[in-house]
Amino acid sequence: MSDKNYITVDYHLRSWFTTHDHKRIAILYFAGITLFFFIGGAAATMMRFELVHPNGYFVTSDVYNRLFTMHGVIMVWFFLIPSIPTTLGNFVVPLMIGARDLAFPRLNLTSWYLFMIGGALTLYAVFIGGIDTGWTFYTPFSTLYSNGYVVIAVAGVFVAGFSSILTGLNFIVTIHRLRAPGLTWYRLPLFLWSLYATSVILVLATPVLAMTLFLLAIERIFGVGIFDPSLGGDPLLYQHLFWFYSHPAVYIMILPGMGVVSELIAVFSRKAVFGYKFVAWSSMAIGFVGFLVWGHHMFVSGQSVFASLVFSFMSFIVAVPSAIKVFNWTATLHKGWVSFDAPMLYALAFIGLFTIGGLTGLFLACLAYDVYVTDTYFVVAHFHYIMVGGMVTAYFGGLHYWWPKITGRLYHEIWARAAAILIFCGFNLTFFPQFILGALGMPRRYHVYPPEFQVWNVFSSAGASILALGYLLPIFYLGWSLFFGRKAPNNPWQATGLEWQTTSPPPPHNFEEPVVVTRAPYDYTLDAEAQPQNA
Amino acid sequence: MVPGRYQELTIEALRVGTYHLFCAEFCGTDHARMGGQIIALESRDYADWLARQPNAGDLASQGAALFRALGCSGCHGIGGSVRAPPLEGLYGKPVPLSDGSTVTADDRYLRDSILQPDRQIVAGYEPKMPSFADRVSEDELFALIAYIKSLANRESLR
Amino acid sequence: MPDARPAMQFSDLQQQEATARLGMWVFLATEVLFFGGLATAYLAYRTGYGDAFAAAGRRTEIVIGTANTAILLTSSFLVAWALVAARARSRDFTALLLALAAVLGLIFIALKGVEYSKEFEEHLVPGINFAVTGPLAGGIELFFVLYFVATGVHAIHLAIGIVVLGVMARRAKAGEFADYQGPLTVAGLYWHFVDMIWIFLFAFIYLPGRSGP
Amino acid sequence: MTFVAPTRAVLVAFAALIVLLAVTTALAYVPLHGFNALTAFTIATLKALVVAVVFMELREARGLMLAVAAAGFFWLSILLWFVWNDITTRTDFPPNNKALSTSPPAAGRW
Repeated sequence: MSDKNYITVDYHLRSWFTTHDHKRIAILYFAGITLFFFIGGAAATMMRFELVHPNGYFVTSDVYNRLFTMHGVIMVWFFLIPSIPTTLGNFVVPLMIGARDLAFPRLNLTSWYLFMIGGALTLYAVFIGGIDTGWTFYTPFSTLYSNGYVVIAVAGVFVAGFSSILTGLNFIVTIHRLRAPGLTWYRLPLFLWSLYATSVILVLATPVLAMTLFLLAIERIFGVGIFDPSLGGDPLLYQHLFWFYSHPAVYIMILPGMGVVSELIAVFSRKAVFGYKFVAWSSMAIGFVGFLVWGHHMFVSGQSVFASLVFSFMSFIVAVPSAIKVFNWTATLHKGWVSFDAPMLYALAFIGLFTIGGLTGLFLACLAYDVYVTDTYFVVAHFHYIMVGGMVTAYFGGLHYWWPKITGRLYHEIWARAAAILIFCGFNLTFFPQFILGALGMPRRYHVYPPEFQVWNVFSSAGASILALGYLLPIFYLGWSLFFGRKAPNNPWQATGLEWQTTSPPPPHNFEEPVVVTRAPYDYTLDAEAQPQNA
Repeated sequence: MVPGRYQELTIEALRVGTYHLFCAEFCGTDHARMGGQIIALESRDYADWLARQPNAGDLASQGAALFRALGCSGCHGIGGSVRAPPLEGLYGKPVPLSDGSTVTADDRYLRDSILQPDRQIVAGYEPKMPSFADRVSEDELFALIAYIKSLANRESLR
Repeated sequence: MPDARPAMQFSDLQQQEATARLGMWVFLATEVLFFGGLATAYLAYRTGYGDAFAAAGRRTEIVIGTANTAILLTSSFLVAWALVAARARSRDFTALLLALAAVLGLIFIALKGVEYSKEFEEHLVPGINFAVTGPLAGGIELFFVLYFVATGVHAIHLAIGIVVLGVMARRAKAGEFADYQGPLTVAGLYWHFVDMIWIFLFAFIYLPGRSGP
Repeated sequence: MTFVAPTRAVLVAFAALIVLLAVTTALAYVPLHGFNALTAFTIATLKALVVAVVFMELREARGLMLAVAAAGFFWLSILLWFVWNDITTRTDFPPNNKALSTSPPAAGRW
């Protein structure tokens, strides 16, 4: 066996773009989503800048509409949905189950190319004139009236959707078929349970979105009335089909984050996760019940009151498994030996922010209150607490946690903690005022607003600049660590997962010896050494 | 929030002051400028304000004036030169159309018939009416519809 | 004859075959949901515009539709048969059956083309030359929009399937499936699924309204 | 070339499919008082089951394969069920132009 790892095995650029190695594909994805994250972030920055002034001072309505659409489309489909599964997931799934690669390595590379083609199409639509529909592409506005490049953008999302489907398929099959001997379901790390649930949603919800967007494009191109009420179509049908994907998509975004946090909490409090089976099955429950609640996006759309009642009820139910997770994480911390390394700071931030986001979600599940705050900043704040406060925070936590494994280098701990704290403070300053704004009645997608809302908007924009700084910092210290960081040991956190039992960075086929698993994950004790899963 | 559907909402202002109206669903370029306000006044102030308004009278009587000014009465009125469907007792009733179907004469139907008269032709009539899409403003349209509504309980005089 | 050896991530061929089959089934589940979006639209509008959909169903070409259904069912049968033949290590016969199935697929597409041109002449293509009038026109147009989208998407799937069957026929002739029929099994699953979709489309498109006036 | 006979199951399944096709086409022309659609969909489902069970070899499959095969249809039924819930309890479905259909949109009618 050569002593080369997956990075040093071949330096040619071509070897990267034709690779079948899941670890290299993860790096390719990482490059892609980082690019999209900062493009989407730039749009957000410009929006927050515009909102400092109530009169719509800096940009025209057309430009503003394009900004928030671009922010939404790029962040949802090209950052949040692929982020954890395709980067951290791609990297660690085979490692965690002791496999040499995913079940379908070529398919994995294909899905990266599809993702980039989809992203390129969407960016193309943005650069030749933009889209002004909002990320939801609601008909009949998107098909009849919009003066943006809807079809191209929709085509981009359509293509990227197939990338999601293939990734989900790959994970499901891999977790079923390629587990190392001895790795039973209840010995799987919780990250894999959450990715499995995520993959189920990716595979079963995304195709509906694909067909819906296809119909939308047909309607716009040929002027036929699939969703156009004046031609007998039903715009609410579009919304049903769209949210049948897009609500579960929220769980595509948050479930992997929950999985990462489960790992981090266990490692950094040196304890097994409290109620392992509950946490595992709550992922599956969220994945399933998440399919039954989409109508809560349509309470004021004109859907029948009966349907609204059912959807409202189901939306309360879906809070239960999320709450189980939060309680179990907190219980894990209890009497643990908690250390506050940077990944743990992110994990703790996740728990707090996700709880706020989740609880305000219950407000929105109430029919009566939802009618009042629909399409206000209350909703905007709520889902940013889940998506940014939850998902992006977990992503950063996971990125720091697995960074030594991925790159073989250690980052600078003090800088990393500073960035984590900066992000936490900046985030709250940005989005908490938006709850207040929403409760006062400020509608979303408005860049001209009554002057009495200005003070909260200024707070929010100030917070956004701190947040932006927090997100820029890692570029520098993580980039620095790539070249000058100390060499990482194989298992810097003394963690039990299989991914830590191989070298950092891992060899091309992950393990030099076949792996046999002998124990459950998280075999930590406060006084003794942690027991790796294959020891 | 479906195009072509009408919603009615009543509010009871508990406090004097200005209430904002916002567009609740993203609707196009100037979505952010699509707003309005309701100003709640004490009844004494309201009476003052009303007295200062030049075109006093309720919406229906404004509509009646428009109905004559725009020439609608020439055809739809009594003894008109052109035969057009009578509007008395129309509102809320079923209307047979020339293609064999039936619609209910609700707000949307009245509005559509003023703006796009040749889309739904009443059975037994010629499609002669011109479109008023460019000739009446949104406010005037409300007035006209209010006038036609006010005829709901009247017998046709023909 | 190339030796059948498992890919690097699998420990044996049996594991590889089971994995490939599971992968295809998961993919087919996504396809169910993909066509499911259309089915939802169809069933919603059929609920709303029952009479129009019946009238529209009567205007479809039931002779071609029924013939095409029989053709696809036969081709599916041939593919299932081919798998039996491959397991019996009969390479030429396997290749013949697969080639026949692919040819039936081509005939299906040719007949579909005839059907489309007839509909074009009858001015039934929404967005291009739709010219039906009367009180049911709107509903009939919706039916034909969904008809063209559904049959078009199905035809794309079928075209992919024909190419796959052609490749499989060649590989069968080269004797690649003597010890390991994984790829053939998976290709067969896909072909049967495309057939299954058509079974539903047949009931959705050609049968409504036949008992009416 | 060596001829290999198809297995009995494959042959029987094929025959059953052709018979079912003939039956469903014939039944479509018989007025069944609103049950035509139900009949057509039931027979289509039967045919799909034959294809899945015999041609796609589900009869030899165990738990996981069966679950995956059923999952797509189960999730589709969720979508259909909730959309159905909405459109049959909404007052204005189908939207706008009643002129498009001579019959009022009655709930529970195909």
